[in-house]
Amino acid sequence: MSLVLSQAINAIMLGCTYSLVGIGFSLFFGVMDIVVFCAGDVAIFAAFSITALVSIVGLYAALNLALPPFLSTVLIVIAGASLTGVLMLALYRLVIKPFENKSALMPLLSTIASGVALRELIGIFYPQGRNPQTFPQLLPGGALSDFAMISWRNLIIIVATLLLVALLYLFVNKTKIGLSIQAVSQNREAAIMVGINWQQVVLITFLLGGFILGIGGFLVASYYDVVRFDMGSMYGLKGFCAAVVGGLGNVYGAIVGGLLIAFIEVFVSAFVPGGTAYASVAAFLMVVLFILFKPEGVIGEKTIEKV
Amino acid sequence: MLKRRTIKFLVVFMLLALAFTLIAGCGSGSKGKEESKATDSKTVKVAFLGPLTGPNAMQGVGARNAFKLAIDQANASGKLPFKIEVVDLDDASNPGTGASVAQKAVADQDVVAASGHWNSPVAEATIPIFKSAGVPLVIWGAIRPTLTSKENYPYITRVCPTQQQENLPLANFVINELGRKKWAIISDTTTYGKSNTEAWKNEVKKYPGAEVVSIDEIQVGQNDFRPILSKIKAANVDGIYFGGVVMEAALVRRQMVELGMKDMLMVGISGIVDDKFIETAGKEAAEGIIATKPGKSISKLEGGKAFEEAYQKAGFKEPYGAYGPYAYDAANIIVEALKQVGPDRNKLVDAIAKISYNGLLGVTSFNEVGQTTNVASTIYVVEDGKWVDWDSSKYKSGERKLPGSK
Amino acid sequence: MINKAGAQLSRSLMAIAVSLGICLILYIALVSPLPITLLVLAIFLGLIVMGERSGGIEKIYAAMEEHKGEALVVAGIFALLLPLLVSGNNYLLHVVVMGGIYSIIALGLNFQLGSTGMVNFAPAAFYGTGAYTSAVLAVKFGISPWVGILCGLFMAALLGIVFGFPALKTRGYYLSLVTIALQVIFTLMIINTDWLGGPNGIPGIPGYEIFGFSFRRPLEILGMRLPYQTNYFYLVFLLLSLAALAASRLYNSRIGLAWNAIEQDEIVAATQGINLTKIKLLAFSIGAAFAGVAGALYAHYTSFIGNEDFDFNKSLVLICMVLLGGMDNVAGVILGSLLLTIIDEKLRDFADYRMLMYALILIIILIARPQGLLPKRNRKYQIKQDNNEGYNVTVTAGGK
Amino acid sequence: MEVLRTEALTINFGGLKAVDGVDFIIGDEIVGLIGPNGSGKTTFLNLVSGIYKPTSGKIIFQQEDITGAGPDAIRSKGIARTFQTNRLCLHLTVLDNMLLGLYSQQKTAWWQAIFRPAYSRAEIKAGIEKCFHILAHFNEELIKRCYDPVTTIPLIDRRRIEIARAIVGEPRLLLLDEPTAGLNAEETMQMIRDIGKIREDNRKISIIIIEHDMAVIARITDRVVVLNAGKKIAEGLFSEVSKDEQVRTAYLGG
Repeated sequence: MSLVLSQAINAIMLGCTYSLVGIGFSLFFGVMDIVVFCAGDVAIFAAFSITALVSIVGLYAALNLALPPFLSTVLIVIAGASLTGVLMLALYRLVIKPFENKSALMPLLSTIASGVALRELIGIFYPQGRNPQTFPQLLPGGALSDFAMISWRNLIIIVATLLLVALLYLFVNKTKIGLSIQAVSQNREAAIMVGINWQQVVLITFLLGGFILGIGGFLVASYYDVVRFDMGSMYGLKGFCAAVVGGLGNVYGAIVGGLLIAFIEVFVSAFVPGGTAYASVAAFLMVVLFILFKPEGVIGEKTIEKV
Repeated sequence: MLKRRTIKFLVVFMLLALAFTLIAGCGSGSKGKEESKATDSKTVKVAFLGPLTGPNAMQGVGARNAFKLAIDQANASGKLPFKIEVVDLDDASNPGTGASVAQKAVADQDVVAASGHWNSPVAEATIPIFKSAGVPLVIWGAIRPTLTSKENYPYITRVCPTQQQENLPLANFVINELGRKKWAIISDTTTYGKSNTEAWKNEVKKYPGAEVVSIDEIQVGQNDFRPILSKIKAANVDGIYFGGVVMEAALVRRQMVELGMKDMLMVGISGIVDDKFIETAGKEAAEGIIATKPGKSISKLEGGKAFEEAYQKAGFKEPYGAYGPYAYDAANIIVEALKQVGPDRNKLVDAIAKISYNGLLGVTSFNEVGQTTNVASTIYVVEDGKWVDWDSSKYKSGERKLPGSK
Repeated sequence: MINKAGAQLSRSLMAIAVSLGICLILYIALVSPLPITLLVLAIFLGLIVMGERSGGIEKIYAAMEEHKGEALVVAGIFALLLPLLVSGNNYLLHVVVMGGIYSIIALGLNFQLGSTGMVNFAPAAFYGTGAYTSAVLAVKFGISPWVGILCGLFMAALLGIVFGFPALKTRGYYLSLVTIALQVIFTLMIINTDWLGGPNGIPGIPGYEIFGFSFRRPLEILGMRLPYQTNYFYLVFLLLSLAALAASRLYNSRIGLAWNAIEQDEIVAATQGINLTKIKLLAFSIGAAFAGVAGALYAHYTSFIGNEDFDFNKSLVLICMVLLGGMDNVAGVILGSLLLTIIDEKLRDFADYRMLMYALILIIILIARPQGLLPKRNRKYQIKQDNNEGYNVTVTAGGK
Repeated sequence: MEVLRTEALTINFGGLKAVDGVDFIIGDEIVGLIGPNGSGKTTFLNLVSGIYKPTSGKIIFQQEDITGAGPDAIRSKGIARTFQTNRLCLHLTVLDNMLLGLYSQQKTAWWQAIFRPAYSRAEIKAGIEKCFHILAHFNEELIKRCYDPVTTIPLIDRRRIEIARAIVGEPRLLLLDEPTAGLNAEETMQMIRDIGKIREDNRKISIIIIEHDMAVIARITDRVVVLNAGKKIAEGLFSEVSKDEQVRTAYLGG
């Protein structure tokens, strides 16, 4: 029993990391109707920025002189995430905006290419960037209790994910800009007709999405203790799968999707003999089946195609 | 009717194109001639192939640096009648890419010898190319046993030991001397990992009472091993054998500690003997990890100190890694052969195959299939954040106890 | 009359000149160092753009369409002489052989991506299936590689039907994701299957042989000794020609039209009597069959295959080839594949920057010239209009 | 002679019955399908042409039960249609769009396309001639522009091409979904003439036409069927139906 429980905790942790990228995907898809495929790489970029801020610039140590460690961690994470927010804006301007109103394939390819470029830039310009980098321990590592091995760090990751989703919920449902985002994602033409500044909504979505991806990158790197320049591709792919399983465009579905994929992976590798090598196969197979037989996602509603 | 302008335009264009062809053709032609003239008196090229980008870049770049160091030293010594130039080519751990760069290397007539590869599949792909071009290839890091064989001799030689040669002493040590019998294997899905799994399973079988309880295969680049480790924890084994490379090994150890498995022994082979392992796993977590590495430890080798100092002095950013010394010796063997017979591919093939060279790792000579006969191995243990020779460690003397000791 | 004949002649000459020009550009791109290659390509692109601006390019296209035969003969002769032109440099020949192999796959991928608008991210899986089928048959069962080509073709076509199945139910991003997932699954399954050599790949694949002549031996003609790549070059060139012919005929048939109709509007296509299931699966399986042939060629050419040759990155590269050349344009797809293979090889000198430059080139192409080097052309049928009373349709061979 | 008959044809979208138990019959004639917006006219055409599968009921075409057949099979059996929103393949040429209409008539298989025997060459040749013949019927100008993509063609001609595409394959039954939508008065008149010509040329084509413009309906239909909220509420001559009380309330009172 305790084995199942501990595996479930592993799965929940993994699911949290997947769902944050999934949320990013869904946010962009909802507003822009495009898949920003470099989301995973953007998240990893944040992790590298934070690593650089801490271990090269020495910001953490400097902040620690004046502030409690918890606060300096928060500051650094916000700095890193803001950086990716800005990066996302730049990406929007450079590789997404030129393809507005064109074939959907083009922004897909251009974002895949920019993901590769981002990865390579890290690999080339970060000192020894092609080697895996140890991620600074900004979250306390000690065990909370011996039971089922919940560590402080894991707890923080889960709480942070929930908090982020709650904040996103409040932002989208309670603020004017958030409501505009919702309006645009439901019906762009109508939203523009009622006078919503579409361009502004898009910019804010990208800023926000980049910020969430940044925090996702931070959490995933903290969970793994390591960042690799090429981690973003697999991470992004799994995040995309999470978004699809949850229903593309549905921000909350992405969390369910992430957890589902994580559970499949963990349980296949833990309880199927020789299953470790097939964990990813099982996860992707599930995604394929989902798309084929329930493309609207776990909690989406089926829509009838209008002729 | 065509417009006059269009025709004129086309004619100009064709002339330009022709001119370009001529320039390009003559350019490469004359360049080729100059260089071949130069061969006699000045520059000889030696190719280095390895993963300089991609997931295994760490290994490849370290070995490249060590290789270059040896060549630079040879050039600086002034004992050669020509200068040696290193052509470093990236195989990106990809057989297709490897084959392509190997073609490129052998197409250049000035390249007289090559040393290459950390990945066995890449070596498999390039060996036929080097063989058919008659260029000797000294393998510095690929450890699949079948790479050196009767068919490939004398073109292909190898300075590093094979996987079988690596796993044998380790199994003997941990099972016989330490008495650990129940094993869980974690290894990656690369050739390296899979043949380690194979080799370790076979070694363990040889000892009565010893058994392998579980085998888990992971991907290189995977970061989360908690599901596997949770499972192994429940299975209550005497130790984990890790048949992969540095980064995954470090993460496995780190997550073992996180899951409360600090008191479980972990062993590995040369792929993890690297300071990066301790750095990433954390000094405390890494304590008491055992690994074997062929050859004697650098510090015990005669030229070890000098090598390390020279490497430091040359100002390479990256550590030389587990296979740096082999690449270093591979380079020196090629230099030695060049000294003996001069820059001629055919003569070099035989010279290298028959060489007996006393270098950093000791005396290297090749057996009838081109495999090095220099296979001394050393057991290492991590002690206070350093890889220490078992024989001189506090564990051997009994001052400290290994994880899981009763 | 004389004037008309003169115009005819000058158009024919122009077609020959342009064909020769493109061959020369490819040749220069192949033999020169990277800066010159890039310069030549920039000039080439500049010429096309200039031609499009001034409208002159339409005349060239028209001439090429009218005098396709002459243009192809010139290109064919050039290709036959290529091994001599590169004076037996085996590396350059290797690059061309790989370019030819990729061209065949890209032509197949074009059926899905270009003609039918189904984004398939798994062409490398089809390529791999062909390679593995042929290799396993040759290595484990000693079956002749010639038979292996057919088996590779068949197996790949079969996998094409399997991978094409999702295309019946989904479109757009969902289809992209399914094919990405299938591609990843394909790679993982190869790694996990020991019988297929797992991560070790399959070494020692025999080469082709014809009447006792091994393709792995240097070719000796007219007293010249050409490297063994020459044999493969001619083989690949022959198969590429056949593939291009088949692709162009399919494009100009009702099948090609049906593919285009599906790309534009599936419901309209269906109401015109097009069986979506059949025609979509056809695009996948014929495309996969092309890739399967290319895979078999590759396996017996390099003598080693491993999972890395057939992964997602390779699929991306193949998609880029189709995009760069111009979707749904046979000549464009081949040109794109050759150019990208050449550039890819040239960038090897900049090992660390290679992928970065590659990504940047792709983004720049997407932004600056999304239609590819040679944009898609409308189908043309040769129709003679005698007078106002009747339309006499003579030969019905399509344009391009 | 009966060409198409539906028996209690019904389709549910969730809880909504878009077409509800419609019995419909058409012989050698032009039948107008009228009714207020949302009354299920287009859905009815979608059912007949196979785009939607009926929830219950039967569709019988020339004594053959075609209920549940796919749109491609139905087209091959001889029912062609146009769309309300003028759906042509915009990036294909005029001629390609026309040839698409012949798709179900042509037999060249994929392997024949590759080897291209004389038979397939002749087929393409005959196909193009036929397309030109039909196009000439509507607008000679279109033949000269046959290699222009449809995007460059004015709307009235696009409507013509769509109808031409539908009849080039010699269907037994033609379904026209608001052929005059978006046309001005003069163009509407031209369109009416064009549709009239189809029947004059070939009495073997039956037509179901959806139309909002009652003038059009009055001029070209032999008979009308009125739908409201998915149900058939009246049928007969337009002059009679237009006096029907139920029809009036449906149109005016909603």
